[in-house]
Amino acid sequence: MNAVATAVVRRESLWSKAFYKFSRDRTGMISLVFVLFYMLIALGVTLGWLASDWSDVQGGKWEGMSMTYWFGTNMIGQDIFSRAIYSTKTAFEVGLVVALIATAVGAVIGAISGFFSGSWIDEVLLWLMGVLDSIPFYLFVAAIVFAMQESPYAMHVAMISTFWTGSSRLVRGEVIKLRGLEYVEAAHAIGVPELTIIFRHILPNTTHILLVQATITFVAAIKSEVILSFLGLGVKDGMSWGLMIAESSQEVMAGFFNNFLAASVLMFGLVMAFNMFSDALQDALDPRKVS
Amino acid sequence: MSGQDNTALLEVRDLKKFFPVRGGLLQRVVTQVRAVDGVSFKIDKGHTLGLVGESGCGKSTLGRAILRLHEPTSGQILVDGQDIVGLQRSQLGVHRRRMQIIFQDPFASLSPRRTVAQIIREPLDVHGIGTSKERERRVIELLADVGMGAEIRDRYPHEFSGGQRQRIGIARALALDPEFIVADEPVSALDVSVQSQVLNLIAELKKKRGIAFLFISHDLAVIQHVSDEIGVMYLGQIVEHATVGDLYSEPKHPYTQALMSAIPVPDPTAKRARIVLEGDVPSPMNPPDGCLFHTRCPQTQDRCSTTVPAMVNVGSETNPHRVACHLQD
Amino acid sequence: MEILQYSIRKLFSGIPLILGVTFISFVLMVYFGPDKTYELLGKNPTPEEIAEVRVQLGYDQPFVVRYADYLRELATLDFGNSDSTGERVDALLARTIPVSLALTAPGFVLGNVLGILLALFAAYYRSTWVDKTIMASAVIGMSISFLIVIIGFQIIFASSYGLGWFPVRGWSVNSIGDYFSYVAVPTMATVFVALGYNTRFYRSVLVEEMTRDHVRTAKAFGVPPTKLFYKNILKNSLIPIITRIVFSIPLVIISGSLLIESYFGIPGVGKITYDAIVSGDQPVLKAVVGLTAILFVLAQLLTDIMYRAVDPRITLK
Amino acid sequence: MADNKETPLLSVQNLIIEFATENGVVRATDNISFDIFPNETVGIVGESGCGKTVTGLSILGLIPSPPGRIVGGSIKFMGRELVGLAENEMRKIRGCRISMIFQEPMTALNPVFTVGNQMTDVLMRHHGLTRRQARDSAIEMLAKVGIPAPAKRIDEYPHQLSGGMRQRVMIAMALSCDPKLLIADEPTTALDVTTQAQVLEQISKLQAEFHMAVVLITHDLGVVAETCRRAIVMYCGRIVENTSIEHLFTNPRHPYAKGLLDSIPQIRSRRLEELPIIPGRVPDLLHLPPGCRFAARCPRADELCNEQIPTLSPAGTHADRVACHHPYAAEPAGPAS
Repeated sequence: MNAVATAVVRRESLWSKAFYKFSRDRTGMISLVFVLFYMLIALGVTLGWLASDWSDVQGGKWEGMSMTYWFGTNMIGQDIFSRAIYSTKTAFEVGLVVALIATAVGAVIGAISGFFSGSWIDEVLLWLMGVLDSIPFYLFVAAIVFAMQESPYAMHVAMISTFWTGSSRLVRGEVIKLRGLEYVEAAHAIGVPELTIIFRHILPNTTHILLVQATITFVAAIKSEVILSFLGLGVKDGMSWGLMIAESSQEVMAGFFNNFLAASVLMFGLVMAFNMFSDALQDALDPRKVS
Repeated sequence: MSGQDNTALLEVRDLKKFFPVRGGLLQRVVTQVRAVDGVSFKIDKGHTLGLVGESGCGKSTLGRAILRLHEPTSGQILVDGQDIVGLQRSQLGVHRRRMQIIFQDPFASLSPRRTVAQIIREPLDVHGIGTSKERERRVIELLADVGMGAEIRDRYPHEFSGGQRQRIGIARALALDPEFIVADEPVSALDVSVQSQVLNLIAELKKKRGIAFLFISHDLAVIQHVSDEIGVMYLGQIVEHATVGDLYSEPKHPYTQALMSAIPVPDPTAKRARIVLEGDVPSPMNPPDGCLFHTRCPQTQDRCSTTVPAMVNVGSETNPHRVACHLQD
Repeated sequence: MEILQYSIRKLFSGIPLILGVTFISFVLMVYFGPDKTYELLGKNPTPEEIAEVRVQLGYDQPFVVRYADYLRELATLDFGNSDSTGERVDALLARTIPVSLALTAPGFVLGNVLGILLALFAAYYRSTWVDKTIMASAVIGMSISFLIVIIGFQIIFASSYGLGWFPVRGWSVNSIGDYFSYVAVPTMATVFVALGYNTRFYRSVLVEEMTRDHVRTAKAFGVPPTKLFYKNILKNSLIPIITRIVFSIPLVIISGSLLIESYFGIPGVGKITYDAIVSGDQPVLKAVVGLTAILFVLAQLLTDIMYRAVDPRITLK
Repeated sequence: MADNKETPLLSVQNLIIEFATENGVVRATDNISFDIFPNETVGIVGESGCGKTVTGLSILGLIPSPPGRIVGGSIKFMGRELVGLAENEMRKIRGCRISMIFQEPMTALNPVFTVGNQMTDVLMRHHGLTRRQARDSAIEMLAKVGIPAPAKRIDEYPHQLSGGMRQRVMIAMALSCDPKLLIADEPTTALDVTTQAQVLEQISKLQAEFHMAVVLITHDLGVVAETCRRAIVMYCGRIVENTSIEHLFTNPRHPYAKGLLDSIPQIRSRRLEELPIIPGRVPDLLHLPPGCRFAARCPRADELCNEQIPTLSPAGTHADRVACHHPYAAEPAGPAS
């Protein structure tokens, strides 16, 4: 009984409660540390402190692991470790850009579609989502790559244009649920304009979904980037784990695995950490558990 | 009461709200749910009309239609003699300030991510009333009016119990100093020991501020305490309408009588003949012909299934008691 | 009768989707797509030659006409000849689709069946170590890129550095035995990649159903656990399960096999699509996109009809 | 109890049930003890969160676990200990010796099977009937609970029935195996008043016909007054009063019981200026006061109440038991119960 009675009375918003819950989640915190570590690497690369020598030809062909070249060198003697580290930045850049924009676009369109559900606006937006979901992804990317004259951002645009539909459908469903709640009716009764209702009363209550969805999109973007780069549809100038794997696909049959392993291990670490972080976030933000 | 002129604060004339049901090959409207089917009444300044009926009788739809939260299908809603049906949303602004609503579910009626102060201030913000300082002061006054302290200003709704949330909801409704409030089942989600607290608060507001209420409830026992007149609804129509005194002492419509006798009485020694209705409420999608109640009425006659009974006044001119039943002819 | 009437209406309502898909892909792939004029011409072409090729390719026609041509092709399923091989597109598809089906079907079925079984296990032993182990493995599985799995499995199972049990790549299937040896590694890779996602999804569906009131009622009437699972949980969760399975079919056929086929050099739809992407072979791309859209409309129809069979509350209206 | 010659059908002793929540462990029931005798109808009354539903679920071993668990105490049914009983033994009791019906008739039945399918399952399992026999028996039961055209209704799905009908189906299913004890958890709360009257009447009628005991869990004292012989009043996980209906309504001894009784909305011949209330609100189960849980809202509370938890008094002359340091006086020489 005493343990119960001494539970601290905390003054709390939903966010601080979620934060508290997250901070007590051990796997969540460990994964967060990993994610932050990767983020620091990406930042270091961006600022030119790390792996700036990724494209220099330094050693011999296919050198093994050594103190100088931790993961050996590739076919033309570039340092594999540097290239793998540099690719972290590429992954983060693609992941962040795609996750943020796709989630934001999905949120706005989903909210509008849900708020006006049953009207023609919703019909049109649903149609658009259905259309984008029905075009085979790789074809769509290829088409955009062609249409954008091989711009380095073609891949980003392609991913954003297809990934927003997932968030959008989720937000739409949630908004339809929220729209019927009495506090939204109360806002109508007070005379709050419709757009204000959507953006001040409804969307803020979907942020927990959006946050989790953004982390899921982030992972999806990283994974797609690797495959697209492998297929030759993604990163062109620069380095990415996908390009390293593409390079290695010739090498593995010859028994040289360093390129493949370096890219795989780093990528697995990041995706795994992010997946766990996303799960922990979801647990902490789950409204059924929070309220 | 003292009828200076004949314009009531609110008058509803033959109000209808139908919801279309679609079907068939081309998703055409095949039928309609007649949620509110021709309701008329008046509410004078400072008066309370209690509206009672079972779930699905259309009472909540009616309350929302009056505030134009649902667009009425037809009929008139006169506020001080001016019809507000058909007004553009932008023109509704003035009326929004005069009419407010209190909701049933204390957990769904407050936005979970906003603080108490933000919630109560919002009507003032929207209508641009007062300076920021004045609004802050007003929030504290309003909280005091509903029996809560200023210290809860920055807290979130989920930190409060159902009864306290309901008080916050009432404070929000009062922020614009409305003359008329629709109270939609405001106590039915609350525990018994808290229900009376909220009912007392509403009764006090009515007395002190002269606010008129449309008080919607499924419970005849709850509604008695706060109402001046009562309308009994069945399948989208008002079947009986009288002052509180008359209705409870002499219910005329068989449905009202059944409703009253169905309420469990907390007195084990009371032995009374209960009218237990047979069957279920018919679907508002295809209501029965004739009297809507004839399928369940214990006193039904032949003509009930064919002719619609007219609303007749069985009371006096000054103290009307209207009922729609063939037995009253 | 009811179903027939419903199907017809549903197919009609799928038309806007097909129009949308074809329109967007037409604009992107054909209108802004690569100009093939110069590839077909020799060195130093004369303006007349250029004009002639453009007429041949239909580039001289206005946008609307070219799009309408595409729709006509789709309606008649006659997409002409492939730009790169000259083979008729319908023949090409007839040759490759069976290969893709044979390649993806085992992995797709196993991935879902195993996913549901693991999910049942995890849900049944909810919050015990069984559940935790299964779910942790699922997250690990989800974190490994498809690409890495394909290459890794190829090294492990097919290369001389690993077990060397199966052919490294290709598809020369003449007997059932050939089929199994060629399909093994791709199937293992697809199952491995899909299993994590599937298990997680199915578990959450099952757990949600487990917390419903009617499950408690059934328990209160002494229903034994196996029957509870089969009767009160599995049957009630069929709607999301069906949705997931049916809607992934169109994508599995095209996108799912693209990576596998191009990596293992298997002549299926994915491979020809990939080749068409790389070479800008528009007749093939148009056919693939159009057929995928039609598949989606059919999938929608199929799920609706299956919903009706599973849940009596749903009417085909 | 000493003054009662009968042995109890159900005997609950010192039952403690705890739930793990985000913010700590909560005691849903704290040392509750009561007996249910054969053929009697007992109401367990209280407001939301008082532990009445959990008590009902614990009898059938249906506490969702985790988060809940029985920490201590015993539940004896016909002399047999139910706490810790093996699942497969418990299953033989559920739906057969003890049945339960729930608050939400809309969701309590499986939506994808017909009413008949769900009813015959119970009969086939517990009575070993064939499907045919079970079906006949189910139709008979549906007729007994007043469902018109039962032979037709049996093949309908739950969503085709109204709320009242569904609750009757639940009752028919619950009684089909002739249980000794029926636990009804807020069976009419989700229903309209006129339907509530039908269902309550049905339960009373069947209780006599089937010679079973009924535990009616409800927040509505009006329902208790009309259907029960005895009432157990709960507050914050503890029993505050356990007494006959006559005594509870004429002479409630616990201040909470009295307050609850006064604040029931009822049609009055004259309108009151102000409705009687219980001031304050129910304390949070995570932050319970050290003494009597009602002390902060109680007009009779003093120092003692704030320090010491009152225990349920032993059975008095007419089996009234109350947990209060300063109960209202019992009226002398009430009619013998």
